[in-house]
Amino acid sequence: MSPHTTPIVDTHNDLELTERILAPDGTRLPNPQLDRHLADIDADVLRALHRDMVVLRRIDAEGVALQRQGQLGLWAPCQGQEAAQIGTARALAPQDFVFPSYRETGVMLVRGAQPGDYVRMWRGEEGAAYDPAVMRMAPLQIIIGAQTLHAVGYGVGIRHDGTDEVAVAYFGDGATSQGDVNEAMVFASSYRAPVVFVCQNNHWAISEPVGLQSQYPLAGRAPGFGIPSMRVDGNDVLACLAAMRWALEHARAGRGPAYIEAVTYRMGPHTTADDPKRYRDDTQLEHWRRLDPIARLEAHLRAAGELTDEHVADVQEQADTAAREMRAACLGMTTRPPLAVFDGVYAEPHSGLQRQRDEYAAYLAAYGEV
Amino acid sequence: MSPHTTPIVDTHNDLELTERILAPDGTRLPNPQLDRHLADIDADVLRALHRDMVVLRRIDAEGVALQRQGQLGLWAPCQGQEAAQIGTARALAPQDFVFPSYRETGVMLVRGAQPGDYVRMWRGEEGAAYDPAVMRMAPLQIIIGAQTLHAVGYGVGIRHDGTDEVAVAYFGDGATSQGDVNEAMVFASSYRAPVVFVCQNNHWAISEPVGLQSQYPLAGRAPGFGIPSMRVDGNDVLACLAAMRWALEHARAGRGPAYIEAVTYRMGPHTTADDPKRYRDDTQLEHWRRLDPIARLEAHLRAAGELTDEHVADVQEQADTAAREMRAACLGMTTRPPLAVFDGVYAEPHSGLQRQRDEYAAYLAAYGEV
Amino acid sequence: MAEMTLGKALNAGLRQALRDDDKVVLLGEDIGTLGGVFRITDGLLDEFGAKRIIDTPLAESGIVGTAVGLAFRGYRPVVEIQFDGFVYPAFDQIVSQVAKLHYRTQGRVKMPITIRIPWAGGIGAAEHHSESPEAYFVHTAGLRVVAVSNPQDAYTCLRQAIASDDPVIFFEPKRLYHHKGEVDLAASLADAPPMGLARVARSGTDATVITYGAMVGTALDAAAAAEDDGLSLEVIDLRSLSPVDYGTVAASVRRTGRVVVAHEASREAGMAAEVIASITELCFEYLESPPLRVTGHDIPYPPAKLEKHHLPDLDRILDAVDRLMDRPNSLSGATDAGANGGQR
Amino acid sequence: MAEMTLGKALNAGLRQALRDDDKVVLLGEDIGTLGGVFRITDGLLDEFGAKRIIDTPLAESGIVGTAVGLAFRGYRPVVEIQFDGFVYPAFDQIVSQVAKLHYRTQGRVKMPITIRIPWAGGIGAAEHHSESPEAYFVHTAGLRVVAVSNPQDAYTCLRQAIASDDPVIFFEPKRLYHHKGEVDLAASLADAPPMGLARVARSGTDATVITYGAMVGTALDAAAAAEDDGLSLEVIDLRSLSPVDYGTVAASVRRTGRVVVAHEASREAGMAAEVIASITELCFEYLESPPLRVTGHDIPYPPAKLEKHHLPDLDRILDAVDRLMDRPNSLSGATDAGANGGQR
Ligand SMILES: Cc1ncc(C[n+]2csc(CCOP(=O)(O)OP(=O)(O)O)c2C)c(N)n1
Ligand SMILES: Cc1ncc(C[n+]2csc(CCOP(=O)(O)OP(=O)(O)O)c2C)c(N)n1
Ligand SMILES: [Mg+2]
Ligand SMILES: [Mg+2]
Repeated sequence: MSPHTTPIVDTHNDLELTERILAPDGTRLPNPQLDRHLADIDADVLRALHRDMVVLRRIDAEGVALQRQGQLGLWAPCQGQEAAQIGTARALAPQDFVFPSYRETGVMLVRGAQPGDYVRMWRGEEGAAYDPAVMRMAPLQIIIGAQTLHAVGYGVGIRHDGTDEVAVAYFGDGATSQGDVNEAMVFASSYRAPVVFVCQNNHWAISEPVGLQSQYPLAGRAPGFGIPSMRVDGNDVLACLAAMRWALEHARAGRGPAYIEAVTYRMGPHTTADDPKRYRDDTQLEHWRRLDPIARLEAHLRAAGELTDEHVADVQEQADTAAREMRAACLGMTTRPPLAVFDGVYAEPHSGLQRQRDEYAAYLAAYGEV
Repeated sequence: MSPHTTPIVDTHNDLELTERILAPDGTRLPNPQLDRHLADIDADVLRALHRDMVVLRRIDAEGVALQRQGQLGLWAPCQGQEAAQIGTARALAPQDFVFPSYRETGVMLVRGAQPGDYVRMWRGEEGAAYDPAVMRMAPLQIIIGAQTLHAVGYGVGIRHDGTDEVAVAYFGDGATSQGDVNEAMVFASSYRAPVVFVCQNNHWAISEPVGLQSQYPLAGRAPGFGIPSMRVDGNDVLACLAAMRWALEHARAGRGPAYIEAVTYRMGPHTTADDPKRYRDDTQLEHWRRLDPIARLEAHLRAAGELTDEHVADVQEQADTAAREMRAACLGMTTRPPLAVFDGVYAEPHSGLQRQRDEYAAYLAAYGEV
Repeated sequence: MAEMTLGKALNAGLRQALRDDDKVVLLGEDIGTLGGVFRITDGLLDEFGAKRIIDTPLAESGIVGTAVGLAFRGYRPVVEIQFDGFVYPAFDQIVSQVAKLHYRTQGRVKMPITIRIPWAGGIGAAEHHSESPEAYFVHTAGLRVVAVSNPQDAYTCLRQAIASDDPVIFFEPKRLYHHKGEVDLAASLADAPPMGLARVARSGTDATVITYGAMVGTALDAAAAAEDDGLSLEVIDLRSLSPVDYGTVAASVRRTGRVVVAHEASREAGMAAEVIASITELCFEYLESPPLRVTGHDIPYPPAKLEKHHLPDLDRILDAVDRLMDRPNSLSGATDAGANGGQR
Repeated sequence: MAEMTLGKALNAGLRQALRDDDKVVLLGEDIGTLGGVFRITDGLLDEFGAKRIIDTPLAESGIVGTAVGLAFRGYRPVVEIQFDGFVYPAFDQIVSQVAKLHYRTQGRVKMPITIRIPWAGGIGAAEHHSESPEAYFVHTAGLRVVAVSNPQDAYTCLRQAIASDDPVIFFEPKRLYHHKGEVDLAASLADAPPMGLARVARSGTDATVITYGAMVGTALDAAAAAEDDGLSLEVIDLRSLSPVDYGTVAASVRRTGRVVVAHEASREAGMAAEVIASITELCFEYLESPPLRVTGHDIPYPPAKLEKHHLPDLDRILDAVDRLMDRPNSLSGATDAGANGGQR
C-alpha cells in the first residue's frame, strides 16, 4: 500500500464533499446513492419533519430564555443543528437505543421527551432527566466521547440477544479527538456490533474550530477502522434522514457499524456560559444563516405547494405550546429533600454511607432542618 | 463522500498488500516508489545490515537464556522482527529521538546500547536501562501506546526549536487499539509535528491475533487522520529501510507526520512468561519461518556473490562476543543499596518522603542492615 | 471441601457465576484461548463459548466502556484488567461512568460490573505490574472495593461481587495465585457472610493488626512470631475496603487498645490513613498508643531487585508492634525534628 | 501591591512565568483565542503567540502525553485541564508517566510539568464540573500537589509550581476565581515562603481547623463566628497537599489539642484521613479529643440544587467544633450501633 491521505478540506467549503438531497434553495437534487432510502417520503412526512424542527427551535430558544432568567444553571443550544438531529433521529426504529451527548435536544424530542425532561438536568434537579428505559435513550453525557463506548457495549449485547435493534451514538466534531471515540470504532468494528456513529460536525468545540481537531473530513476516519462512512449535508434534513436509514439498515442487517458525519453549524454559543464573539466573526455566521435547515425545507415545501401560511401558523402555535409546557414544568419543579443527596449511590446497603446519612440526618434534625 | 471501507485483509496473505524490495527468495524487485531511497545502498551497507540482524538475533537468544537461568525477571524476544527493527532504525539520523515500546532490542542496538543496557531493566536493577539523552532514546515503555504521545510532544518541541530532527514512536499492532495511539495521530496531524509512527505488526498481542484489533490493514488508519502511510514487508530489511527513509524525509521536510506499518511476525513467545503453544499452531510459524528476514538478505547477498562463508563466520563471532559481553555485564551487576529505593522520586526535597527515608534508615540501622 | 489454589478458586467462582446467570459475560485481554495471563479464566471459553468469554482489543477504557454499555443492556459484565498498572487508562470510565451512573439515574440504570484486578507486588515483576491502586477506588463514591486473601474468600467474594447490583473493584493478590487452601465449592451464597464484612483471621489481646490481601499472611506470620515473644496479636482481614466493616474493627480495637494498619500501597492518603482516622473517631478513648501505619513508601513501585525494601514484611510489622507496646508515642518525638526540618 | 481577583492573579502568574523562561509553554483546550473558559489565560496568546499558548485537540490524555514529550525535549509545559472532572482521561499519563519518569530514569529525565485544574464545587455547575480529585494525586508518589485559597498564593504558588523541576498538580478553587485580594506582583520568588509550607491563616488557642482551597474562607468565617461564642479557633491553610507541612500542623495541634480537618472532597480515604492519621502519629499524647472530619459525603457530586447538602459549610464546621469541645468521644458511642448495624 502506498502513501496517501484523504484530501485536505477547506472548512469554508465543507459542504462540497457532502451528500445532499435538498439544495440550499430547497431544490430537490437527484442522489443515486440515497434516493432509495426516501421512496416513502411524501408531503405529510416532510411537514412532520418541518414541524419537528420548528418545535425544536422554539424549545431551544425557551431553554436559553429560562437560563437567562435564572431558572436553569446552563443550556446547550442546538440552533442550526435541527436537521442533523431530527433527520437522523426520525430514521430510528422504536427499539433502537440512543447514547447522546448533551446537545441532543432534538433527539430527545423525537424519542418522546416530556416537557420537564428538557430542563430537569440543566436546572440541577437530577443527574438524568428521564428514564432511559422508557425513552430508550441513555442520560445526557457530559464527558466528551464516553458514550460512544457505551453504545458499542449495548450493541454487543444486541448481537448477543440476536435482535434487530441498533445502538446509536451521537457526538461532536471535537469528540472525535478523544481516545474513547477511537476505541469505540475499534471495538465496534472488531465485534461487528450493530452501532451507528453520528458525528455532528458543527464546526466548533467551544472556541476551537474543527480544523484544530482535523484538517481532513472526519468521515474519512471510519474506513480506516473498517467502518463504512458517509458525509452528509447536516442542514439538509432529507439527506440526514436518508443517510441514517442507510447506516441503520447496514447495522441492522448484521454488517457491523456505520458512521455518519453530518456537516452543520452551531449558530448559537457553545452554552449559555459562552461568548462566541470572542472567537468567531459574523461572516461565517452569515454564510451559515443562508444555509438554515428549516428555511431550506420550507422553501422546498412552498415550491411544491405543500406548505400554507395557515399550516405554518399552526406549527408555530404547537411550538409555542411546547415551550409554554416546558416553562411550566420547569417553574413547577420542586427540589428533592436534603437527604435525597444520599439516594441511589448504591443499589444495595453500604454501611459507611448509611452511617454518614444517619449522621447528617441527626445534624439536620439538631438544627431543625428536617 | 460515499460509503467505503478499505478492503478486508486475509491475515494469512498479509504480505500481498505490502511494499517490497526483496522477494522471500532474496531476489531484488523493482519498486518505483522506494527505489530512490536505496540509491546509496551497496554491498557494504547490506553486509552491515546483515551483521546487525545476526548480532541482534544472538543477543535476543542470550536474553532468553539469561532469563531461563534466573538472571532476568523477564525478556521480550524480538526474533523474527530483526528486519523491521534494524531496517527502520538504520534509517534514523543521529539527532532523531526514539520512543520505543519494550521489544525494541534491535533499535537499542542501532542506537549504541552498551552490553548491560539490554538487561538492566529486565533484571530489575533499574527502571530505565540507559541514559535517554545519550542514546537519544526514551526508556522502554511498558504501558501500551503511551510513548506515542511522548513522541508527538517531542516533535512539537522540535518544530518549536526549528531543527531538522524527527521524533519516532515504535509500537505494536495491539497498541493501535489504545486511545493514546489514536490521540497521538490527532495531535501529530493537527500540529504537523515531525513524527514518524512505526507500527510493527507482528500478528500478535500476546495471544490475540491482529484480526481482533483490526480486520483491515493498520496502515489504512493513518490517512483518515491526515497522515500518509505505507505498509511494508517487515521481514524485508531493505523495504523497511527505504520506507523509513521516505517517512523521515517527509517529516524532516516539515510536511508533518508519517506512518509505517511493518508486517512481520513474532516467532517467539510474547515474553519468556508466555506459552504460545496455547494459542497458535505450527503451520503459521512454519509459514513465517520461510520468510525469515536474515535468511532472505543472506540469499540476496549470496546470489550476488557478496557473502562468503568466512564473513558469515566472522559475523557469528561478533554476535557471540556481543552475547558474551552482555552476559558478563548482567552477571556482574550489583544491586543498589536499600535506601536507593528513595532516590530520584523527586528532583527537589520533599519533606514527607525525607521523613520516611529517615525512618527507614533508622529501622535498617536498628536491625543492623545499614 | 476441596484443596485448591487461590487462582483455581477464582476460576471456579467465575465458572459458577457463569452457570448461575446467563447474563454474566467476561471481557478482557487474552482471557479466551489463552485463559488469561494468569490462567484465571482457563477453560471457560470451552465451556461457555466466545459470546460469553470475550477477548477484547487492547484498550482498557474500551473494555470498561463496553462493559458499561452491556450493563445498560441488562448484562452483568466481569472485566479482567490484565495487571494492576493497566487499570489507569480505564480510570475515567470507572470514576465518571461506572461509579456514577446509578446515582445519576437515581437507580434506574444498574451497573453490576465486576472489575477484577490482579494486584500488588512481591513477584519481581517489571514496572507497572505491581501497583496497589486500591485507595483510588475506595475514595471513589459509588464503587465497592473488595480484596481477598485466601482461596475460600476468593471463591465466595467473587461470586458475591458478580451477584451484587453494584459495581465492585475486585483485587486479587497475584502473589497468592498459587497459594493453596480449602474451599467449599458447594456452599450456597446465601449462607456466606455478606461481602462487606471483615474477618478476624486470628484472635489476640495485646494489639490489632489490620490488613488485607497478601499482607494478611504476613500479619499472621508476625502474630505467630510475636507469640513466641509472649505477645498476643489479633489479625483482621478487612476483605471489604469499601465499605470497611468498622463494627468488627472497632470491637477489636476497643479490646486491644493498640493498632497497626498494614498495606503494600504507599502511605500518603492511603487506605491505612482512612482506617486510622476512622478508628480514632470511633475508639479514641480506648487507644493506648497512636495507631501506626506499616506501608509501602511514598515512592513509585521500585525495580524488582529493590522491592523487598518497599514491601512491608514481618519484621516491619513486628517493629511497629514493638513501638506500640514498649514505647508509646516514641514516634511523636522522633519525627518532630523531621517534620519541622526539610519543609520543602 | 495591587488588588485583583484570584483569576487575574493566576493570569499574572502565568504571564510572569512565560516572561521569565521561554521554555514555559501552555497547553489546553480553548486557552488561546478564548483565553480559557475561565479566562485565566486571557491575553496570553496575544503576548506570547501560538507557539507558546497552544490550543489542543479535545483529548486530555493527549494533552498530558504531549506535555510529557515536551518535557523530554526540555520544555516546562503548563497544562490547563478545563474542569476538574475532565482530568480522569489523563489519569494514566499522569500516574504512570508524569509521576514516574523521574524515578524510572533515576533523575535523568525531569518532568517539570504543571497541571492546572479549576477545581471543586459550589458554583451550581452540571455534573463532572465540581469534582475534588486531590486525594488521588496526593496518594500518587512522584507528584506534588498544591491547592490555593487566595490571590497572593495563587500568584506565588503558581510561579513556584512552574519553576519547580517536579510535576505539580495545581488546584484552583473555581468558586474563588472572582474573589479579590492584595497581590504583590513585584516580590521575587526567592523571598516567598517555599511551596511546601502551610500557612496559619488565623491564630487561635482552643482548636485547630485544618483545610485548604475555598474551604479556608469557610473556616475563617467559622472562626469569626466562634469568636462570638468565646471560642478561639486556629485556621491552617495547608496550601501544599503533598507534601503536607506537618511541622506547622503539629505545632498547632500540640497547642490546641483539638482538630477539625475539613474539605469538600468525599471522606473515605480522603485528604482528611491522611492528615488525621499523621496527626495521631505525631501528636497523640497532645490530643484531647478525637480529630474530626468535616467533608463532603461519600456520594458522587450531587445535582446543583442539592449541593449545599453535600458541601461542608460554616455550620457543619462549628458543629464539629462543638462536638470537639463539649462532648469528647460523643461519636464513639453514637456511631457504634451504625458501625455494627447495616454491615453489608
Ligand atoms: C472529557 C471532557 N473534556 C472536556 C470537556 C469540556 N467540553 C465540554 S463541551 C466541549 C466541546 C465539545 O465539542 P464537540 O465534541 O464538537 O461538541 P459540541 O459542543 O460542538 O456539540 C468541551 C471541550 C468535557 N465535557 N469533557
Ligand atoms: C495499558 C496496557 N495494557 C495491557 C498491557 C499488557 N500487555 C503487555 S504487552 C501486550 C500486548 C502488546 O501487543 P502489541 O502492541 O502487538 O506489541 P507486541 O507485544 O506484539 O510487540 C499486552 C496486552 C500493558 N502492558 N499495558
Ligand atoms: Mg462541535
Ligand atoms: Mg504485536
